[in-house]
Amino acid sequence: MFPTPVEKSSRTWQLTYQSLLPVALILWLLPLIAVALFSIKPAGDFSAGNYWNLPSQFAGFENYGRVFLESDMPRYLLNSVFITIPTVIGAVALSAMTGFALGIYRFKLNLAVFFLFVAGNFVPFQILMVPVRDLTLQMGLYNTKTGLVLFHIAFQTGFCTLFMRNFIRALPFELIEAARVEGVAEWRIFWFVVLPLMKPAIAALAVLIFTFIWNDYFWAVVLTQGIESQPVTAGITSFNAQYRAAYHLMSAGSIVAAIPPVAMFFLMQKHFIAGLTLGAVK
Amino acid sequence: MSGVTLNKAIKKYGDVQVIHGIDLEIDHGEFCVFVGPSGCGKSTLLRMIAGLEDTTDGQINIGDRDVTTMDPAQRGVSMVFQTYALYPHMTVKQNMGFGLKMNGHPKSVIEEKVAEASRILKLDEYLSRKPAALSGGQRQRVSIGRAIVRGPEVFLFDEPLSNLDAELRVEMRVEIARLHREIGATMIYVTHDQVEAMTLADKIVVLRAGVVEQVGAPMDLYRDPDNKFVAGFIGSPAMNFVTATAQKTTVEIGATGTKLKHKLPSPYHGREITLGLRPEFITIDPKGDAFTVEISESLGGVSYVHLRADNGDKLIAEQRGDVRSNEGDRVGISFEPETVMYFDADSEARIRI
Amino acid sequence: MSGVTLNKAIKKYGDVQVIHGIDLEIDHGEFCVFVGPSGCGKSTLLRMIAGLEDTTDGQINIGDRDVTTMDPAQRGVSMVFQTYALYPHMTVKQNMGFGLKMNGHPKSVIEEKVAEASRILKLDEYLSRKPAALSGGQRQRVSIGRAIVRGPEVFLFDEPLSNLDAELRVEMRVEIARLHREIGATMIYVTHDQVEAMTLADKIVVLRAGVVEQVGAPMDLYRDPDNKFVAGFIGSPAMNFVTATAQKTTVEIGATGTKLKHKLPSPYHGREITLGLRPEFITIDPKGDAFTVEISESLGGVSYVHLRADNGDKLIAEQRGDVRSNEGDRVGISFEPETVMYFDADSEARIRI
Amino acid sequence: DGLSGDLKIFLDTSNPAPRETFETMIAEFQGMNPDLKIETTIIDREAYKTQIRNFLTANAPDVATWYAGNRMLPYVQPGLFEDVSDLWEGELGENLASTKAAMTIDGKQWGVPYSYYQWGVYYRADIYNELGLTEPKTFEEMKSNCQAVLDSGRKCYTIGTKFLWTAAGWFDYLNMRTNGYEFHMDLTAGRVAWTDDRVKQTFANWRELIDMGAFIDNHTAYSWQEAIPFMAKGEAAAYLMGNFAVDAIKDAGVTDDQLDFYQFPMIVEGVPMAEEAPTDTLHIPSNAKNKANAKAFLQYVASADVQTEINAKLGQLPVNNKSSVNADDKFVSQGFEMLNGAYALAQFFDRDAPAEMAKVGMEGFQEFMVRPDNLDAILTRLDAAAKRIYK
Amino acid sequence: MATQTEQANRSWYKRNEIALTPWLFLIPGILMFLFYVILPVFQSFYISTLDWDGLGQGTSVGFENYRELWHDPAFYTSLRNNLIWLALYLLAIPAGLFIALFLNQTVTGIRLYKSLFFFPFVISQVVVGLVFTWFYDPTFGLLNTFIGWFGFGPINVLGDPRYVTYGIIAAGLWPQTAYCMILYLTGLNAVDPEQVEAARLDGAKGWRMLWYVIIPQLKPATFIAFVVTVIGALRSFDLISIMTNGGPFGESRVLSFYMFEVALSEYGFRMGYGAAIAVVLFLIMLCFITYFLYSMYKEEKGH
Ligand SMILES: Nc1ncnc2c1ncn2[C@@H]1O[C@H](COP(=O)(O)OP(=O)(O)OP(=O)(O)O)[C@@H](O)[C@H]1O
Ligand SMILES: Nc1ncnc2c1ncn2[C@@H]1O[C@H](COP(=O)(O)OP(=O)(O)OP(=O)(O)O)[C@@H](O)[C@H]1O
Ligand SMILES: [Mg+2]
Ligand SMILES: [Mg+2]
Repeated sequence: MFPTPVEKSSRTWQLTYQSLLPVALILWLLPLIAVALFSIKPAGDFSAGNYWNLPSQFAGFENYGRVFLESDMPRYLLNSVFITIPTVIGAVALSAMTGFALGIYRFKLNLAVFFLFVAGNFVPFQILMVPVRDLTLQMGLYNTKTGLVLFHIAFQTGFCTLFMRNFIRALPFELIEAARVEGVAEWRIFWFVVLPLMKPAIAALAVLIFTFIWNDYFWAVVLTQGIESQPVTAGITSFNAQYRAAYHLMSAGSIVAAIPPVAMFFLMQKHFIAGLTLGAVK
Repeated sequence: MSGVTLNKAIKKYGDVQVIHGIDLEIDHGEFCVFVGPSGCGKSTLLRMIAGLEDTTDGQINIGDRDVTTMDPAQRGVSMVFQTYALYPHMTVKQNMGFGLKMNGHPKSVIEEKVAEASRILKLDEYLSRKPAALSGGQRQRVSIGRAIVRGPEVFLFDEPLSNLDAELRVEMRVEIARLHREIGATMIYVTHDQVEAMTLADKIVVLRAGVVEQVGAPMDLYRDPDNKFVAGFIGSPAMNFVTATAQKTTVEIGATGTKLKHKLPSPYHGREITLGLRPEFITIDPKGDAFTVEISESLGGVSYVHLRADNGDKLIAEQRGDVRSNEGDRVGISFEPETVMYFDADSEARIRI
Repeated sequence: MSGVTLNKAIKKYGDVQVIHGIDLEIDHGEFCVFVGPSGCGKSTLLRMIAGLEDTTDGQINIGDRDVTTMDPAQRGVSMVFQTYALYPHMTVKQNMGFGLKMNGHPKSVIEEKVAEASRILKLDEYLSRKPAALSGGQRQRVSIGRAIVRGPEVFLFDEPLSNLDAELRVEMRVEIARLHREIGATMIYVTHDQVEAMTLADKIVVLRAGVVEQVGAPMDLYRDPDNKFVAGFIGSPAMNFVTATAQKTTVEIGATGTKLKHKLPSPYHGREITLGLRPEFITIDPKGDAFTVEISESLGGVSYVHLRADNGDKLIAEQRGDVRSNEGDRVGISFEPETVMYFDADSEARIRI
Repeated sequence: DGLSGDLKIFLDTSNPAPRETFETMIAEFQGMNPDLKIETTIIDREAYKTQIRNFLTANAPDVATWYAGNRMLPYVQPGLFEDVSDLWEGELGENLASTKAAMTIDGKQWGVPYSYYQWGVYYRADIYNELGLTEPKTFEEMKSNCQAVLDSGRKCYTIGTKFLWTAAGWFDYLNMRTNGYEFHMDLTAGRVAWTDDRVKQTFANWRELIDMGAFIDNHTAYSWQEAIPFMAKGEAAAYLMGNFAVDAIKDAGVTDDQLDFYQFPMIVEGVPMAEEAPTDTLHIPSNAKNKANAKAFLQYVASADVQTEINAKLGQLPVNNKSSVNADDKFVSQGFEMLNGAYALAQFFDRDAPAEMAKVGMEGFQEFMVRPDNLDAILTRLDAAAKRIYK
Repeated sequence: MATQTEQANRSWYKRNEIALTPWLFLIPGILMFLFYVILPVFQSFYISTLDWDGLGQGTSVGFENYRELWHDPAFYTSLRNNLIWLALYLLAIPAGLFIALFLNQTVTGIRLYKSLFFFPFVISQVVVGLVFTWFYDPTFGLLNTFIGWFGFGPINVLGDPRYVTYGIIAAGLWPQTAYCMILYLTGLNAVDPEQVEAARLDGAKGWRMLWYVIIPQLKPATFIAFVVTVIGALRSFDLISIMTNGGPFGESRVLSFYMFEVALSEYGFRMGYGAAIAVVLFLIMLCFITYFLYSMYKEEKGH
């Protein structure tokens, strides 16, 4: 319960703690476990009112099969990929540059520009909704993945710049000075010295942005519609509308939609957490 | 010929002036050390020479080129940083060759120069390691190697050894001395370590608050400081300062009433002055009673005896061997009159006799 | 009466034993210093006394209470940490009063004790500042103040001065010595600084790898070390060790061929032993030629001359005054035979004569 | 020879049965025009309603589904729907005559209908039989039936008001039966104040049912589909719904014998019986790129055979009077009959009233169903909104 | 002479390299950001003075939208709910701290536990909303099944205007607590063990150790947790949209949802009115933005 390590406490408390952990976890994840359970139940269980008992039979293959084979979910998933990946690349690239400029150089407007990015990042994005939607319409990018990607890149640049700049700030400035003394051009300093050192930051930011964008719903609804460009978050709602009250399918669909960011988190956990805390904390 | 000449060099940060018009001449091949208290502008001055800080006013020449507004890269200087500033993602070899590569030198030339430098610094074994896999001393050697590779006319060091532990520091100090002998390039070295300054320098520049207090060979500064600041700064433990009064032909020490037969310039007659006396020149006289022993710190071969006179003046005397004074003892002191120095009590300037 | 007694104290981290059964008695009011190389277990031992680490086996008494399993807060000890460990969000006053507050002392008592401690440590001006607004020395004073306020029987210090710069270190060292005199409490002090150990300690405990090598008063350890480790560890610059061969009634120094009229115990006759000679006892003889001067470092009042014999043995000699030896000179050495010590070449134990 | 080029169709027929129907029909159209590149997008019905404005302006399809009546107005006025009056000239116009009024604004037609359907009360015949109840003809019978159902431990009506519009079905019927079709139309057109006593009478009637506990609990938490299981499980006996619900109800496990249908009973004697019959329509956006193809498609959908075929599958009624009604489907044939005998047809609250008013109004209905005591506040609010919206 | 030509030979870019480079690096980012974020903020201010349905030209109506807002009960409902959100969402901070303290141990498998506890944050709010909708379902939801065992319920959380906002906030607290937990776990890692030891010697234990020593050291983590929680609370949209669509009868609306509803939903397309709501939301947020920036500014100056 405390910064006193359990190892140093009494045996009984150690045992209590060890057994409390899984109980707490199950309680904490109960809603999720329920959904996972739903997703492997046959439809009959629901009409029979068997919501919370064990599945009468394992219907996981069937349910997930229908999600993948009979619905538009694969298409939405693909859209999500095509929205998320370019956004991650774009936002990271842009912010690596802005972060470099703001982290390394001293110039008059440095702090002002930096705060502009930070403030923009804090803005409740609803205020952007009407103009951005209009802008996207005028550019003919409404209901395109490109339109969504462009906006995401621009908006995420605020957060990413905050993150990158603080990271670069923490690099030893002597490295840049050493390179300058050696006659390395500024852009080469960026490319050969700073960028390689930013690898951890880039990894952290990439996973973080990946989850943010993957999970975005608001902008997906504002800037896209329909199967050709909507990501899976929006897709799941139409999927659900289609299978309203078919809890087993809705559950399976939700789980499918949730898996990529969850997988990303597990694979890149270290970077992910570094991203959350580093970006924000500094 | 690639000495370094500073001509009324001035540096301001905004409205704050940190370097107040420094004139300095460093000869080709000379080993010049900047010392001074923290914040006095040592690093700033070095970085101005390197071109990492703009020079607000005045002129800096390297050899016969005016480099005041030049890019760091074009000045023909290499710099070694306190924190080594090695590129962590490159191997030792790449670190050393990076500058050459970026300036478009052919591979074979780079190879050759890196090999040469690593031979000088005994780094051959480590060429393919990354900095993280090196010890502190090895890292510092690599960073020196990186400086050598470019074959600069002037080497700049900013407290290169202060991140090493005591033992390594001694070792690397000897290494740098050897390197200077071997390469013969001009070297400018910033430190706040007494020992480094005394042992490495051909010429020491003592800075205070952005002003040069004195320039000279180490032993010259020790023996013949221009003012109280330099006298107190060079030598360890620091010189003792006590009050004294100048008479026509004598100087009377306040603490003991002793009269020294020194004739100070007439303006001082009758005035209070500061008398400087190095701990190592004081002998404790158990028969005297002008001082109380406050504390006596014995380090084995040598003891430092802290003395306090009744007028409040304090002295430290260095005592050889294991004669130990006890706290509270009343003692006197003796010293050779010629080891004494006099300073103006206000301006702190040396009063030469 | 609140001395500290350790009785076969043992500490294991998992399977790794870091403290190997230490017996130690520290008297009431004594200033005891733990020294030893890094990682030898100084901090661990101190923290076991504080109660911050469990004692795996053995017993720790403070005064006549067995505190082995007590909570840190109940042992009547205060600790001063290397990093000060001040609470950054509290003012100086709150920092110092925190312990009392936690133990439910009334406000007035706290006020009074804090005032007393800040008077002793000259902190009155800073009472309402936060630690961030203090200099390193002031912070360390606050952390000592925090220790004082609780009026402990035993003070524990873990390298309290190692984060300060040289000048401040000297000042604070004197301050701590004064404090000990003033308060008279038992103090246990961990350091790896020679000078601190020698000047502060009533009793030095030399540790190596979790084992006590020798316990004694500073000058006793300096003059009469039990083994090569202690001899080399105490004294600065460190004792020189050269090879020598014991004969029936003499000892022949390998480097010079000099024979000393010392009669070592018979088992050593004809065997190689180690001879220890402190730098401060060596006089350089310009007429000799057994050694080459490798480098001579002059620090003003004293020079360290690095000598190398033809058989590879190295020596450092301390030279007073400004007689300077030049690199490459051939010189001899002289010393008083009674300043020499002998050690078993294998066990490193002292061979007393 | 057939058409060539592209044809982009947006549909809101996202429920499984309509979806399949349209997919089949479009496939047939494709078969007739092998060179035509048809691209069909089916959008969730609820989402479609919010998206139509976007795509009409931004990336308009060639054909889009929508609804007749006032519901077209926001797109007709800014010129987002193409005038298709030419389609209505000639025979097709005559065949579709019954809905011509609903498709006309400013004397022009803006789309073609493909289907309409009746609303009515679908009930569990087996439960009624068990309790010895018959289809009510009057409100009194309706209430006494309800009491019997309640006494048997069931709820009379299931409903899911999460998406609001289901409550509007109740309001429409109660209001039309209490105050008549004309009054209802005046109200939705903003010609009568919501604070009018006649409106209050409608709510008073509604309240009788609410106070009896006729509706299932917690209906605010459900969509219309989620309300079905209550009926399927026999926890509720009836459902006021459009005919499209039949499929879903059967899917939930109610057999054809268990399910029956009656017309919403009379409340005030002498008030002529008007019915809800929302018409689903197809339109050509004015920004469409292949209008010729689109018109051909509209013509195809409106044709008698196709109407027959798709409405048979949809379980709804064809608009083309040359089409035939699926006589095997008792709900369709009963409904057809009912609508033929109707005094007038209403589109539905959210199609008759302007969108903003519909939203505020339906929110009010939902609130009323939960907190009948708030009625005055609700009506005042609606009135204020109406004053702003109809200004 | 030699130096003269050397100077001249350097290109203009070369001479100004240090001054120019940052701007070259900044341009793409700044342009994108200005174009998509900064300008739209001001555009929104402008649009809020229009009567505009999103098509064609709007007509300027001055402050009419704001005047209407002043009299709009739905606006006050949203505003009230926003305040409730703000206040209750902050519970994620102590809750996160509590879980972090609970998990801040080194037993086997704790890393896996920590990641599993973090799970809810990685999942899309859309899914969270759905999951909680079922959790709250009055007929079969776990919540009602659970309280049914104690003879209560069923509670129609999402259908009852009294509970609906709290129900949604509870769903939102789930991922947000996970977020705060991670922040605190990292914060706890950075707690200076020597300070804890000093406090142990000072006799601080348990609750008092937490309050006087640990929590003050977690200040940076608390600050971030506060920032992200406030932003999260004011941006809340997904959950409401998924769980209740603002209902029942608009009782669970917040400003961000209401503006979406007014501007883009089926019955909306009043862009000016929507923008006016957004402006109000922005002004609320501005208080916090100012505070955040001020804190950051102090921090920057401190370096
Ligand atoms: N970027 C800057 N802006 C403003 N003042 C500065 C800046 N850099 C240094 N200074 C000031 O210039 C003075 C000289 O600093 P400098 O770093 O040269 O001192 P130093 O002698 O190297 O000290 P140290 O021994 O601590 O390294 C100091 O007072 C410092 O505060
Ligand atoms: N928590 C721990 N787990 C395992 N081993 C430890 C732990 N703490 C210390 N040690 C080991 O115990 C030994 C003694 O450590 P200790 O910190 O007491 O050394 P020290 O003498 O204080 O060194 P220093 O002078 O560097 O502070 C070291 O070898 C160290 O690696
Ligand atoms: Mg410096
Ligand atoms: Mg230690």
